[in-house]
Amino acid sequence: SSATPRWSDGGSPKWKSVLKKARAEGKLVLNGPPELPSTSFAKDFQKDTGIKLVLAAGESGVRGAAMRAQAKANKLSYDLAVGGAGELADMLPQGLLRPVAPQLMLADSTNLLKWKNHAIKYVDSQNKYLLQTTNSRWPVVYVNSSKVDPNSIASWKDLLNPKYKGKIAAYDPRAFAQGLLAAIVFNESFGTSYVRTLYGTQNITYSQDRTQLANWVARGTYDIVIAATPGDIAPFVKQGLPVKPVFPKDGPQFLTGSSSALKQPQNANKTPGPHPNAATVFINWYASKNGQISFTKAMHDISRRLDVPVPKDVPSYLVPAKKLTAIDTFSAPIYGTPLSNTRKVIGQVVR
Amino acid sequence: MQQTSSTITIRALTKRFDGPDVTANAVDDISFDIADGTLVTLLGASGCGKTTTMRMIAGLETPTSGEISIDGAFMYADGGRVNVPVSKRPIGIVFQSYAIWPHMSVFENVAYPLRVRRPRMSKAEVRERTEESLEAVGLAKFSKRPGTALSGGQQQRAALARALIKEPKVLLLDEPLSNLDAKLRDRMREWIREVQQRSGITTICVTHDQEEALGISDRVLLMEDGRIVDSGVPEDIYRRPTSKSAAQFIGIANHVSAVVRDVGSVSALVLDTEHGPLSCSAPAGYSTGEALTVYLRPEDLRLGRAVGDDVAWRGVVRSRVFVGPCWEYYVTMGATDLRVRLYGDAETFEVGDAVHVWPDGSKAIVVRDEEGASIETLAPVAALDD
Amino acid sequence: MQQTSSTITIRALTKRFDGPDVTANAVDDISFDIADGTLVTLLGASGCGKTTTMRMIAGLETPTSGEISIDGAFMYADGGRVNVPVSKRPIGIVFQSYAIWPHMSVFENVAYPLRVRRPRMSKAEVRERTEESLEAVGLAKFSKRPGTALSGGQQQRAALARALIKEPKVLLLDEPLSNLDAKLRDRMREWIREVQQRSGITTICVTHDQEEALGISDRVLLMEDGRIVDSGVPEDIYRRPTSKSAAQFIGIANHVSAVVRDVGSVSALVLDTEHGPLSCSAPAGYSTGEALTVYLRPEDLRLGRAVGDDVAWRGVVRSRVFVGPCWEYYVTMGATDLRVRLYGDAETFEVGDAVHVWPDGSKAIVVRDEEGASIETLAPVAALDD
Amino acid sequence: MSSAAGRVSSAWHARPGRHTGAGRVVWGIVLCVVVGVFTVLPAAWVIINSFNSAPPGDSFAFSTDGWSDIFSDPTTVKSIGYTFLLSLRIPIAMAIALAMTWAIVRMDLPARKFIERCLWLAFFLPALPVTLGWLLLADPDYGLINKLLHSLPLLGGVTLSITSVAGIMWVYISLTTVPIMVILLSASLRQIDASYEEASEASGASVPKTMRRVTFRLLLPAILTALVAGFITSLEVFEVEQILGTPVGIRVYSTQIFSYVGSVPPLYAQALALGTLFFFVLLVIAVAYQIQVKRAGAHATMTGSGSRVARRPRTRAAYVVSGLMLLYIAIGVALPVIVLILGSFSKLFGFFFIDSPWTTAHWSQVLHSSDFTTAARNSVIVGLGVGIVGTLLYALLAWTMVRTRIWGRSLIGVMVWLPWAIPGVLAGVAWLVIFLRVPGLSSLYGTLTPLVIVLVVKGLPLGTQMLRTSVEQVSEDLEAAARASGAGFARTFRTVTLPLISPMVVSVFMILFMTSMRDVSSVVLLAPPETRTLSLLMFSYATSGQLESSAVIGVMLAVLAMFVAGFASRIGLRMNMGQEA
Ligand SMILES: Nc1ncnc2c1ncn2[C@@H]1O[C@H](COP(=O)(O)OP(=O)(O)OP(=O)(O)O)[C@@H](O)[C@H]1O
Ligand SMILES: Nc1ncnc2c1ncn2[C@@H]1O[C@H](COP(=O)(O)OP(=O)(O)OP(=O)(O)O)[C@@H](O)[C@H]1O
Ligand SMILES: [Mg+2]
Ligand SMILES: [Mg+2]
Repeated sequence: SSATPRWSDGGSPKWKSVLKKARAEGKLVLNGPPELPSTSFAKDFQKDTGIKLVLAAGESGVRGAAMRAQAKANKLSYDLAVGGAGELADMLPQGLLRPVAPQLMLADSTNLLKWKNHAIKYVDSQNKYLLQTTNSRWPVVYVNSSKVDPNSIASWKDLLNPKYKGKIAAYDPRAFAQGLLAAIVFNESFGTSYVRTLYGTQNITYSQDRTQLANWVARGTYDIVIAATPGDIAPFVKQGLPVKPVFPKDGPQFLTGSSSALKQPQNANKTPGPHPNAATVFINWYASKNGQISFTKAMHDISRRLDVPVPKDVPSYLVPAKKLTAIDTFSAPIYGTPLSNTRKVIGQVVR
Repeated sequence: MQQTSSTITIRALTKRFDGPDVTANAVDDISFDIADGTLVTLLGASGCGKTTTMRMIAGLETPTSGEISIDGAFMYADGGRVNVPVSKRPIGIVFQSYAIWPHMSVFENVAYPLRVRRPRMSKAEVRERTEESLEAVGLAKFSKRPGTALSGGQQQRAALARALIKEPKVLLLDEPLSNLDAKLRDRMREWIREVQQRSGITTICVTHDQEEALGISDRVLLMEDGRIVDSGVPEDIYRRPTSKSAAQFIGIANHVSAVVRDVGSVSALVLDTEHGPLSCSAPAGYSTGEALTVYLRPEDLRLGRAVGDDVAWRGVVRSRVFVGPCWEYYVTMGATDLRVRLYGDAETFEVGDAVHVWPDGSKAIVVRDEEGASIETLAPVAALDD
Repeated sequence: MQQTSSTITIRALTKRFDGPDVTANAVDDISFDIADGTLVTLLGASGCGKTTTMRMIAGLETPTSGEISIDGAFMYADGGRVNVPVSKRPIGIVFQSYAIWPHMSVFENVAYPLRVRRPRMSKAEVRERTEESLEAVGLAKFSKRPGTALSGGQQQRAALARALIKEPKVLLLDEPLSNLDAKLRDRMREWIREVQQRSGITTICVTHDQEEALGISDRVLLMEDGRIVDSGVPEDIYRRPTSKSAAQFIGIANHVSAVVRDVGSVSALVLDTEHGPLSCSAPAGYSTGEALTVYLRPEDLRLGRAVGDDVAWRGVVRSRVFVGPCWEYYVTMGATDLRVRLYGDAETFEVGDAVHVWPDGSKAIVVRDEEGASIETLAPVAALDD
Repeated sequence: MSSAAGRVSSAWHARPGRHTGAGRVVWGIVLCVVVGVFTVLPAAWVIINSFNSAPPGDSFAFSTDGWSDIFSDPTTVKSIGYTFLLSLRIPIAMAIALAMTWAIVRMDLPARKFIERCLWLAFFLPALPVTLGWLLLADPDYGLINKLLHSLPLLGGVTLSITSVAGIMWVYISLTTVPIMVILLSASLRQIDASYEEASEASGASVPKTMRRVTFRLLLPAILTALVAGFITSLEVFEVEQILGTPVGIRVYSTQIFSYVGSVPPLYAQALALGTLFFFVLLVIAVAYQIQVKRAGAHATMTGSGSRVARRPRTRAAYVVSGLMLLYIAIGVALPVIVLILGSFSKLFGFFFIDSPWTTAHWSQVLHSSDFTTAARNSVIVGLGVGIVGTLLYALLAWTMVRTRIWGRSLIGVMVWLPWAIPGVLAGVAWLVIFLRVPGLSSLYGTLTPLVIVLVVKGLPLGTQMLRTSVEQVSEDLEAAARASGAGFARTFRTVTLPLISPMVVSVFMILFMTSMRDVSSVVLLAPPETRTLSLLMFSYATSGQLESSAVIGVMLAVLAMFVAGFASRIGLRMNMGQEA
């Protein structure tokens, strides 16, 4: 409530009035990934805006279900959500999201030059609902290097080698999460027969527990894991355990927005959550340099903003290589036919 | 209610339990009144329905039918449409199973009725009265023990103290002294009497101890198989039971079949009994040749050395038992035994001695042989109030 | 073991409970022997340690110290190093709280000891013997009822049947007849006696009923405050108690202070009592001027109309109670009351009558005033076997 | 003396109007409706929506896809098989629990208190880190125990595999099933007058025979309740299977439901169809239970005449038994506790052999985080609130079922189980929809009330049934004596009934306290979004890969619970001085 903080220098009068109203609202409820509460993310936001950020962390699936049900009953208690792009498949078509893009109003946030490829990226095809602020190369496959030489997997086809039968674990592709994304990518890039062979004949063990997957590969319970989360692998690598990503040369690289997609739910009657002005402020802060520094630090991710440095502990292999063909898993088309095709195959082979 | 002076009025009270092997009503259509401030004893064989009657009066058992009123107000009537809850009935009760609370100390057990009383009683007064009570039952030195870390008799006394402490309008005592020794029993009996008379409590007491029943009560109700078969002041019941079972229950161990030989004047009878002749007094109305039974108390027979005498009955001492104030002899008289008690300085006999038995005709109780008649003639409502 | 003929040998048995307000040992260093096949009664005031003693013999309570052996084999000794489990002790027990199992029928309750017996008993035999037992205690018609759907006295009889059915070597009866009426009590007593003698069972019985204690037992042990203060055959105990408390407990309600006026021949004393003169017999060794207490039973006093007579004591009838075979009078003699029982045809008196009291000097019990001495002289081991 | 001890007597609680025909029916219907709203409603929602292809909240679209899908899915059938196979742990645990309970209550065991405390502690331990701990100890490849076994000369060939049916059973048995059964059964056994057993032994029955024919028969209502409760929860849980069973292909029925719900969009129809199957299994069990309980009969085992809970003297057997139990505790409780504590101090949970594995960083991070104190406070508030309110309500309901003769008591007896008829995940969603949609209830949404209501309802089955068996054990005369002393219903209930059943009251309270503190999904769904509890924190740490911090909170939770347990049992003891300290 003192002087206007530096990050929002040069805000319009409209911004100022929004900020004022937002401060009157006092707080903001964000449905975010479970990592955030134990970081300084909320504190950073409050320092910059004077608004309290309530992080409603917990089982993200359950939170999501709660958020959807509340919205349908016009009893939304969340203002914003940050995470994956699953809403593309349900809340967006159901009209339960409100556009984020029009609410970006600070010069700094909207300055396209500050963003990678000189574009602010939205996941949805209308370019306004799901704001994606980070981008990284996704190592779909990690191996335990004391069991498997990372270099021995030069081709994606190597995963089909019968010697890995029973030695692969994967994030459950039946759940709507990174496991399914990986399957979609496989299906799109290498065709249905690849997916059928990999998931149908390699005796893969599935889990929906991220920690468990990381643990498995670190211990060598399984030699190979598919669709683990880099953030979960990092601590093991840091302690010197032999976990290595593999990037076979014969396919595209996979890009991901991790958990950076920001979206604003709204009630079925089109009213927003309880703190709409604070939400606007957060959207702008999130897209600002300060916001991105804070977020990428908290999530060990790589921002799409060019003026935000890559956090020190982020492994270099996550930085997308410049000139490789890539499939962006954070794009609307993926959630259309590719999704339903893959599900069908997965539904047939994974039991 | 016909009698407003009576505290407890029972009408046609019946209780039937459900369950296997239940063939009769536990309490069967009983009616009686108890006058204000009196102590009435329920006497009767084990399982005759005493406890059930008391529990119905207390409201702990729901009657199958009948009416109960206390002090002119219905407690139970109309098949349950009137049914005053236990806590609202003006009663105190000692359970046959003492129902001492194991989670409270002896003191707390006894103080409880005072503590729940409305209007509140001051702490100091509760303490004082409880201590007084504990003193009276001889438990003062155990007051801090858990209620169940007491001997049987001590628990019974605690239960008694608890029932008496609030000086209720009606006191129900179910064998309150059964586990106490003679000395304590005397003391407790006196205490009950004292509290009862001081506060004019109407009391119903169940006991198996005849001496107690006779010594303590204003009236005695004799029950049998769920019914009331006799009632009266103690001495009457003892001296003039009106039925065979009453006679037997009241401790008259000897019965002798007889035929009237001669009807004398002033209702004196001369009988031929199975053991020998007997002259006795009896109500008028007997005629020569009639068959009857003579009841004789053990203490109304005397023994003598068998020497020729045609009036005395002859027998042989089969066994004898020392029971304190007297010796009890079992004298074999042909097929049956007679039981004889000799008090005081009477000569003693040895097993095997041939003896004469001298019945005291004036104390003999004569009952006609169509047994049960005397029960029938009992009025359905036995008004007991003075 | 010194005496091999005795079934039960108790040595220096002591039990102390823990807990608040415990100031003394519940059982305090008692020792006794009980001969094979005899029935011994434990008599004593409420809370004196009878139940505790029985429970220790049964193995249900662990002694604080002491030894117990049955039939020459240690049941408990060496501070617990020898401690035969309850189920291995050859006992049957009736609990003061009957402990009838609520989940079994009356039949199952009684049949239980036979059913758990090894070697197995045939079903038919179990049935037959159980039915016999139920018949004996008068519960045959309730055999299918749940064990607790019985009246108090019926439960007590079931407990008795259960304890007796396996005809154990040692039978422990804790007030087995307290809730039964006189008639049933007689019948049960006879039955116990019969089974006991038929199978030579050694029995310890606790009772508060003096008449029962005297009538049924071969020996009586008198307990007080956890100790055994007297023992002997019933008549001895009754007629010649050896201590003040024994005298009081045995129902001798009257005690009179006196001074020896004259020592006659053949241990006859002439006393000056607080109420008047008294001649009585007493053990030798008293000297003139000695202070002592005279105990007099109510039935050893007689009453007469007060007419000038210097030997008789004078008093006034304060109250009287009818107790069946006799009237009990409370006669005020200055500061204290005397209790007098008049049996038989004695003249009756009314409250307020001035009376003479005639003590029967030959029955008076004389105890020296340094009280407790007589307890000290009791041998620590009171050998009771015949 | 205790003639009327345990007299099977008719109701004396004859309040006017309540006892008579009409009153009984009216009160019965009122109570049935109240209980029904909170038990039948969610169950009905589940059944109806198993035929709904639209997501919850949308308008109903009839379809049988859910049902046909689950039956065409072979894994479902297999998972049902595994579920029932794993539920065999319940009778096994019951046998162990009965033996332990008897020894704890009836023997003068050395270290008996310690053993009891450890069982409580086991129940308070968080499942996730402990299960991972077991993995460290007994994984067939890298488990420490196996390494040890392999290094021993004679046992070289033996491998203990925790990732097996037996391993999963062991974790459940040692962690929850046995402790909870001992906690409940010992409360019940403490209310059985020792004289019944004494009478049996004096009749010549050996101790085991006495247990079988008397003790356990009198304990039967409690045993039945614990069995049924154990069985139903065994169908519902899956955390341990998830961790230990996944690598070896052991999937249970509730994992299946979980993954249906976890899909996007969630496959509710399929999940609910499975849930409905579960519901019918439970309904059959509940009805069978009700019939059995009726047949077993209610026995007042705590009478008004010198109920003593006598302990057997301390013989050599006591030391042996105590030794065995301490061994069990060392393996089943101490080992996991040690792993948990080590885990909280390690840089990487479960990797104790890396260079410099130890750190206190997680402790300082957790304890200094601003969330921690708020979360601890919230947890305690929710735990105490639900614990106290719930226990009281269950006790009242239990009392009503036992002591009054209102209409529909059997119906209530069955309905009371229903909150467990729906697997947790589904129940949460059902409640969410109910609280968002049902007029009247919806105004409560956004406060803590729905959470409290749901947690109280969740505890209803176990709490009510166990307290019911407890009330049955108390002889009516003990309450009657209070009524006859002039105490009204409330006073009698407070000063006599509750203290007499205080061991069970304390047990039920603690179980409720702990399950409420532990709850995650109801908090997420029903509490305001800013509500933080320790479990939620623990869960967040765990799902974001910070197992060490989650272990820190696990330790704190257990410490907190032990503290509350100590406090609760002290209060219980103060209420009931007859109970030994
Ligand atoms: N659990 C206990 N804790 C403390 N003291 C006890 C306990 N049980 C009994 N006592 C005390 O021990 C003494 C002896 O008790 P016991 O039950 O043996 O008496 P008793 O002779 O059988 O009496 P009664 O005739 O009243 O049954 C009593 O004073 C009693 O108060
Ligand atoms: N719950 C019950 N179910 C069936 N019958 C019962 C039940 N309770 C008592 N009875 C029966 O009712 C009758 C009366 O029982 P009650 O307890 O009133 O007897 P009582 O006169 O008190 O006997 P006691 O002197 O032995 O205590 C008995 O025959 C008894 O068997
Ligand atoms: Mg009775
Ligand atoms: Mg006793």
